Amino acid sequence: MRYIPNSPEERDEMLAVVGLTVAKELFRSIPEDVQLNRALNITEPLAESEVIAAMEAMAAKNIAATKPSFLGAGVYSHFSPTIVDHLIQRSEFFTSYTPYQPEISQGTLQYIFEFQTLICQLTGMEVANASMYDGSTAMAEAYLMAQRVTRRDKIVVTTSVHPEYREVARTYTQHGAAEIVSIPFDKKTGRIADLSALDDKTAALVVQSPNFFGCIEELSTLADAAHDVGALFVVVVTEAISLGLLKSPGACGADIVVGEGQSFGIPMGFGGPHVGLFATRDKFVRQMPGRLCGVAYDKNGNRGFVLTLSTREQHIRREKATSNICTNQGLIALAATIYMETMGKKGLQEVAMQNAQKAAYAAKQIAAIDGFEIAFSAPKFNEFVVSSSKPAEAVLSKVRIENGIIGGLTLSRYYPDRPNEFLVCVTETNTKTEIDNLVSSLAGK
Amino acid sequence: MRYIPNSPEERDEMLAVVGLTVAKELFRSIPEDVQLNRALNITEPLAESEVIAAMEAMAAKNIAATKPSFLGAGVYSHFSPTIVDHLIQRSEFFTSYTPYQPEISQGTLQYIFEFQTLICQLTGMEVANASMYDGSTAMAEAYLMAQRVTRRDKIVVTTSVHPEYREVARTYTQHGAAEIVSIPFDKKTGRIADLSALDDKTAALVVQSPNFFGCIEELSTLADAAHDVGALFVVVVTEAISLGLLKSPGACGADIVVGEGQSFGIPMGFGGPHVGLFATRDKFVRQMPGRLCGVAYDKNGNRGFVLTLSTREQHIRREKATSNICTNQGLIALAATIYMETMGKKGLQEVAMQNAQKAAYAAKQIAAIDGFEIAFSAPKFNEFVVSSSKPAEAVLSKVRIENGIIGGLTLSRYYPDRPNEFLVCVTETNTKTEIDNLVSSLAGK
Amino acid sequence: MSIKKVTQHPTQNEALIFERSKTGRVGYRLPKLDVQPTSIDELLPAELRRDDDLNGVPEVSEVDVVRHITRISTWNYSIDLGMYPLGSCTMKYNSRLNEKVARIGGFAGLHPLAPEEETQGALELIYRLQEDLCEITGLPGISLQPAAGAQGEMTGVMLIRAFLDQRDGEESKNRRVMLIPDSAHGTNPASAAMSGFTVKTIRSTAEGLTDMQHLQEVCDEGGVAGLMLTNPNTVGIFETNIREICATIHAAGGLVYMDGANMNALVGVARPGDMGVDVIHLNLHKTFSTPHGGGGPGCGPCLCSADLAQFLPIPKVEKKGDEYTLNYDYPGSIGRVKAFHGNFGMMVRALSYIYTHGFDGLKEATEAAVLNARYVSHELEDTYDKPFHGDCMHEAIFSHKNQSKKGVVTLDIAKRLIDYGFHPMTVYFPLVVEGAMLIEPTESVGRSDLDAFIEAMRDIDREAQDDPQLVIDAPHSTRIGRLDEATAARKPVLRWREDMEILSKTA
Amino acid sequence: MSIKKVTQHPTQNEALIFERSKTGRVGYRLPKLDVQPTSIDELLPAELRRDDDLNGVPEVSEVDVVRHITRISTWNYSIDLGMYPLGSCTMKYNSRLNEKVARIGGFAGLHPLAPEEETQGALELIYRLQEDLCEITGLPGISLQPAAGAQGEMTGVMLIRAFLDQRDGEESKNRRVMLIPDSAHGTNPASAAMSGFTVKTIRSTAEGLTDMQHLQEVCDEGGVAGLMLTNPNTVGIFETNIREICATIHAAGGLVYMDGANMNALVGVARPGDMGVDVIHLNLHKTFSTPHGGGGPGCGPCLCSADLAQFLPIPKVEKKGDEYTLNYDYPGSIGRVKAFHGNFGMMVRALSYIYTHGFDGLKEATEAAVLNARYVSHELEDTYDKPFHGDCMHEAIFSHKNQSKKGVVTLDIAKRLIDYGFHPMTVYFPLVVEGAMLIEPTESVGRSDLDAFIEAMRDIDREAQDDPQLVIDAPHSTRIGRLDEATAARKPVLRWREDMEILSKTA
Ligand SMILES: Cc1ncc(COP(=O)(O)O)c(C=O)c1O
Ligand SMILES: Cc1ncc(COP(=O)(O)O)c(C=O)c1O
Repeated sequence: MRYIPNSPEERDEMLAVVGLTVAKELFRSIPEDVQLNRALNITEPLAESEVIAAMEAMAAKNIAATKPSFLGAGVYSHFSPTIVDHLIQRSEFFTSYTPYQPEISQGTLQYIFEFQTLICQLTGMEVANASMYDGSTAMAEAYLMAQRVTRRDKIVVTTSVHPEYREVARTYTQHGAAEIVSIPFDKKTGRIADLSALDDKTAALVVQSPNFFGCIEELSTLADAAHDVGALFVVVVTEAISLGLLKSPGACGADIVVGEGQSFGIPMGFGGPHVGLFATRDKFVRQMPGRLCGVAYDKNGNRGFVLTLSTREQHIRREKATSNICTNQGLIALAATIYMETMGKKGLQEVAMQNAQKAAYAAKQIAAIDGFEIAFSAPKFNEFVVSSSKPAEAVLSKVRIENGIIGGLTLSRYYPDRPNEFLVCVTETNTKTEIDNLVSSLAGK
Repeated sequence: MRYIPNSPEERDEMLAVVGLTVAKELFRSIPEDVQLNRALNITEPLAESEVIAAMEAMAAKNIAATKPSFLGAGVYSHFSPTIVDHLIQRSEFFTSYTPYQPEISQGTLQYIFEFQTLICQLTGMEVANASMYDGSTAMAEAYLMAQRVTRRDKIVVTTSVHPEYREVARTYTQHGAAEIVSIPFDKKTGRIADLSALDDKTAALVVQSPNFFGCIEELSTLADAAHDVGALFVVVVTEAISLGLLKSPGACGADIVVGEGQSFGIPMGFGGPHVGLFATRDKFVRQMPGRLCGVAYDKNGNRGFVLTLSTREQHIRREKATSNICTNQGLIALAATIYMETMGKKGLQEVAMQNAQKAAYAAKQIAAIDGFEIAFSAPKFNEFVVSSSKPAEAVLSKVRIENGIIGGLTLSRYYPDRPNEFLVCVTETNTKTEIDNLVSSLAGK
Repeated sequence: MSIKKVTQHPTQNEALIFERSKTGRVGYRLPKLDVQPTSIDELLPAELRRDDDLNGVPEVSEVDVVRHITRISTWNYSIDLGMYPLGSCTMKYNSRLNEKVARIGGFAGLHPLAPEEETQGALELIYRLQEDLCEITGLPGISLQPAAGAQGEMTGVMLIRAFLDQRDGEESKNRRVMLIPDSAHGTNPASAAMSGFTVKTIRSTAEGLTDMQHLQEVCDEGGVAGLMLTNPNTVGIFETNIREICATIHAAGGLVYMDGANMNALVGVARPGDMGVDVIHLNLHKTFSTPHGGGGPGCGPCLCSADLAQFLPIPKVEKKGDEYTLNYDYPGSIGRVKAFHGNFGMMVRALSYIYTHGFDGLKEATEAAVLNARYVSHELEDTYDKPFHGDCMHEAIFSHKNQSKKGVVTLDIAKRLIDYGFHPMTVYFPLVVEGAMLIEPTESVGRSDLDAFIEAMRDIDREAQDDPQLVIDAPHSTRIGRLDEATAARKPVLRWREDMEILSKTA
Repeated sequence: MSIKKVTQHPTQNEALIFERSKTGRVGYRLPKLDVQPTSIDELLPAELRRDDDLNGVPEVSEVDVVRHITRISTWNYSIDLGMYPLGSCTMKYNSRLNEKVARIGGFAGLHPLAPEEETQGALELIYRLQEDLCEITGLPGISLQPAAGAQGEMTGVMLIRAFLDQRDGEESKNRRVMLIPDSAHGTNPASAAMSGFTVKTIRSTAEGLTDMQHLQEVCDEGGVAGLMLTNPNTVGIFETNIREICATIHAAGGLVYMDGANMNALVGVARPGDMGVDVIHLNLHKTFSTPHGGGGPGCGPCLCSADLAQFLPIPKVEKKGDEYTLNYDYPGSIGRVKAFHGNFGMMVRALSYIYTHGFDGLKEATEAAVLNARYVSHELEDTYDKPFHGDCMHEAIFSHKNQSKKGVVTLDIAKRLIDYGFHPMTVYFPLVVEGAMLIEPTESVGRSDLDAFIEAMRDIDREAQDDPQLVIDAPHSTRIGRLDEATAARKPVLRWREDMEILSKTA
């Protein structure tokens, strides 16, 4: 086996040193009757070229990856500068462990610290952690944290929050005390309409903005409503690029901001690995889940970084920990960090603006086609819902099969009561030509 | 410009420090009338994604790169382990200069030393340099070195040496004293037939093995013949993988071995960058061209490496140098080193054997087709010439256009008197299916 | 030789990116906007727009970023630099081939919500990996959704809960006790708690095994939902009584969860499914070599018996004829644990690992991993205190008992190893051994490196005896010394601010 | 803090791969042979086969190779780690984008002898680069075949020879003198010699410029085939009299070759073609940012006036209608200088560089490069002796005169810079300045790094005055000290042998 740096002879010598003769004897503490006494029924070992060929053959069946696409809904196609993937492939980063030995992990620790800072800056919050698995689990953890902070158990969440996020949060909370109350969105504006569910039992009001339909919520108003009943205001962001243009959740009064960082230069990769974002206020820091990196000094006064406040975590607190998370999404946080640093202030602003502009252009063009209109009136960022006079499934199939374009996501996948609608996402990677082609395909031209 | 780590403001400040106000003043030593007072007529700056798109569009027009191919003739399709390209992309290697400061270049120096050793081991020679531009220029330099060593000027070279190599050597020697005498190959065996051109004016006998037609020369006999007249015996190797199976030129009595190292894990890359190999006997080392790396010790007795014997080189010896070469093919030598080390003794043997076996199989199958035969009788490695009853150009065009296979190289490209022949190369990357498809295409099935 | 130190070495003093930022530097270029622009106010009312100009976000060039990240990278140790013997972490070679295939455009550029018929390759890959992992563990049910080991645990514990709820109905609420050995990893109790269980701790014996008598006693107390057992356990010893353990729990009406973090000792040699285990999680980022990435990402598949399979997270990836599909139709499912399909990129790497090894290679790796640990255990037993005398599997455990008399404790030994060019072992875990040093060489270390490690450990012992302060003050060769973690936690500084101290307190 | 040194640090002591080799380790796996095998003797008679079992070739695993190469990589300095101010070498940022596009399958996997109609993209790329380089230099003829600067020089000088031979017929043999300034790079005379010319040296003036009077005198001696001039010259100063110089040579019947190694000072600002130059080479691995790769590969395009174009190497890449073709039909050509099409991969990178910059970016880069050098020149002039007082272009030159009184020479200053985290400047070149230090920051360094460099240089001067031995003994921070190059050359050991001393003389 070419990955094992010992020859058969070396292994025999080592066996002799430990007083054995054959490898099987290494396992004598395993009762014979639970030892496997046959070969596993898996493929024969393949040569490197054969593995590549097998993988390429499978990849080639993913024809969606080759088509112009207007899919968003929590996973976005953005351009990632080449240096991102090159730098995360430095083995100093990708072949190292969680930085538990700070003296030889300052590279990792420093980027985590930068990541935490950047997430604070973009979300407008005071403290952010070193990453969660993804946006959905980050939201689930926000529910749990809100319960801990407020000692209340009612979570009010709008149905315009990403449906898969809500499913995950339901799974996480099903055995706890949480009571989840879903509140609807306004059919006209696409925004939250009715906050009557908020009361003095409410631990958190949870909204997504831009929401699943691409509509931007009036966060400041919602924050006030939550705070009025003593609840935390939790804002979910699935499209992190929007932070370059939209008023930050922190500036609007959010207490916890959770989200998905995939937009920051991470490949869509069939849904993962991505990176969950989690930010909050300083005063809640000891209730946060996940790892935190902080400044520390050595005895000569040199600045360095360490993982800190770990008394919140499972390896110290065990069943009383703020979360069970251990392995997180470190390397993806690095990729996101490099993305944010490379784009910088100007780049994050410009890319956000381009997304908004292109989506606005696309929406205008689509709205001008007979039989199509834009579903909600609230301002949008880079996604919007299109209502069609025909079933969305049929419309999108036609566009896909006849024109080779993935035109968006049928809302009925998650909202069976909305069969004629689909969600369109337009990013800086969609050229005008692609948009125009989508428009003419929808128009049946 | 995103590659320039100074903002316009910083540049203005720096200008002020040096007493200037605008950048144009930096160039006041350039007479106004030779300054360019217009924009260059080149493309507008492109975004990263646009550059990639433009390059991919051009690359896509290289449809030959997507087809099964039996082209060889000095450039070979071999599988390169993934670690080769990953490791050479460590910026410690690819963004460093020639190791003139050994204390901070030991990484580069050590791999050069390993490269030199590996080339010696494979060629059977005593000393090898740190690389030449490619096989063709290495051969040209061998002519010049043979003249220096023997103080004779006649170079006897067979026409079965790669025609482009011979063209390059002609260019290099055209203004010197060299007299180049071409000797023919035997039409039956494909090997050198007639050595009557050798005489006491001969500086070198130059042969390629396997030669351009894939035939393996009887090197030991040729070495004796060269040595009998006091000439050097120069062996050219264009298919370095053959060294894993064939008796080494050194063991056969070569005085200089030159060759191309592309087969050692280097992409074909439309012909370059590849890596020229140059090896010889210890006694000739001071007449060698190119850089040499050797062992040196610091004052504590620690072993290190330095560039050495540089009094041969242009930066010391100027017009009396053994060559004008300065920049060589360092990073490609690293890639070849990693390839050789990864394959190791066993791998170099096995891959050579697979090439020979697959070529033998293909040759047998093709010989069995009506109207085709194998042209020369000498033993072969992974290339052979096929004689067809029809013009090779037409045969190969048909196979290419109708069956999508690049079946080989028409010999008439270099040997206009051989219109019905083509050169077929089979490597470990050609599957049996590909070979069988070629055979049935040739058979017109 | 004493070193004439220079303080301004740029690579050793690379600042935070925020400290490098200069107004007006740029590191990006986007294509020009190619559509007719909408006026900004029409696009978005002013009150919804940011008005802080992204204050504080750095402005740097591409070159700045490359140098910044490259420089700080040199402050890290990594598997590619040498032995990384973190016990319980399985820091094995992360193959470059796996990295390459994970980046193939058809995988990396695929949207998870694209139509099933256009993502058949990705679903096929998931399916194939599922099949192989089921065969390897001997358990027929599987979900690849969990993002890491801890999430796999939570999923598995929830399966147990769902099974009990279905089996026992209302009665189930009387079974809320999850048994966990004192040696368990912290994620075990934390995951159990997230699934609504209370934890009871099972003692270990002097041999480092589950105390069967204590187990029986606790089972007799009733209410047992299950046991979470790591096997080989966290001291690196195989639980020889595994069948009896499972039988005891089953007899008590509970189920057995196996923490599969240590599967690198078993793959190809023994299967949890054959031992009586009901649920297990794997860490693809350990046993199946997907890179740890400085903390993640991972992938923590959850596997289970046929009885529990109906409760697995949805959607499940299944094969219908020649088609691969997402099946949401499992009404008993515990639900989704992660959006989309889990950490797919890790699955590509793991399957590439399995393809590269085949059965022979997997078994060879297991043997080599166990042999390496056994060798270390044997070679250091005269120097370091070995708390347990049973055969160690893939990791060797020692304590600082022989050195602590001189005031040298585990942490010091760990730090001194750094000077010798090694990453320290796992320290102070598991908690059952005082001053534990848990050494897992994995199969990716050759004898010569192992010997160098052993020699270093022996040298450190000698130093501890002769010159303890040298060890206590270690490391001596790093850019930065031991950091004051207590103060860091007391006055946490968790983000950069403009008024922060730069580089050193005194600077 | 004094460091407690440990001698066995694996990364610092990584041996030669041959010393790591162990019989039986393997690092590869090939697919199984899928054809019916031929018996070995039928395949190849025994006397043609190797019989040494590749003795000495290492046997190692993939992991061994990865660790080996990664460890030794850490002993290198690189552009990504910081300023690399090698004068004349233009160590600018090597963009990752360029690396990526050069690896696109349609380029990397393309055979150079594939049919023209199936390699149109590669030919188009070459053609586009040719067009852009012609526009940048103002010279209409071009060949991208030369593999590096020196080969571009040889090509250019041969063009001159071919032109003269054609123009003067038999008389040409009386023109065999190539004039080369004393400040020229060594490749210039070496290339001239390879083309059958004898070299006469032209003196420089005290201002660092070509001595016009001497030039005229030598021209008057007759037989002048041409002049090889670097501009800006190797002391970093633009030859203000360039038009007069060209006129003088032309009047003498010769041609002017410009060594374009220093084009980074001119791109977008001035064009050699507009100055009267007849031939030039470029170093794509300098001006156009293709990586130096620890010594190569490069690409050294040769450009020339319309009169000389007919002599360029064949084949030429041309456009006929919409097709790109290889034209061999230049009977006057000097011939091929390299097999196939030159270092194509470097051409892809260079075109990507040009596309990324556009005219504005190219000009900005030139300005930034010159400004950086001018800034260094200005900031260090009080500390270091500046031999010439004209405006420097892209590189600044100093000598050790102010330090050598204390016994500290250029080499010492260079070595001490290493301790400060910088790569040294070019030393002892050009030869016309005693103890020359040639500093070329390039545009890829920001002001903060430049200031750190300047501060380091000033510190070193202070050290030279106060504690010269400290500088003379430098570097103090590297794995290995100054190496004994004299002994290395006297008793050269140029390859590993089994009986070699391992790692240190005393080991
Ligand atoms: C024994 C054991 N169980 C569980 C885990 C948790 O796995 P993860 O970090 O992937 O969440 C670990 C990881 O360190 C472990 O060692
Ligand atoms: C002025 C000058 N001319 C020519 C050359 C030779 O170029 P190359 O190394 O590419 O052969 C160099 C390179 O160092 C140089 O600096």
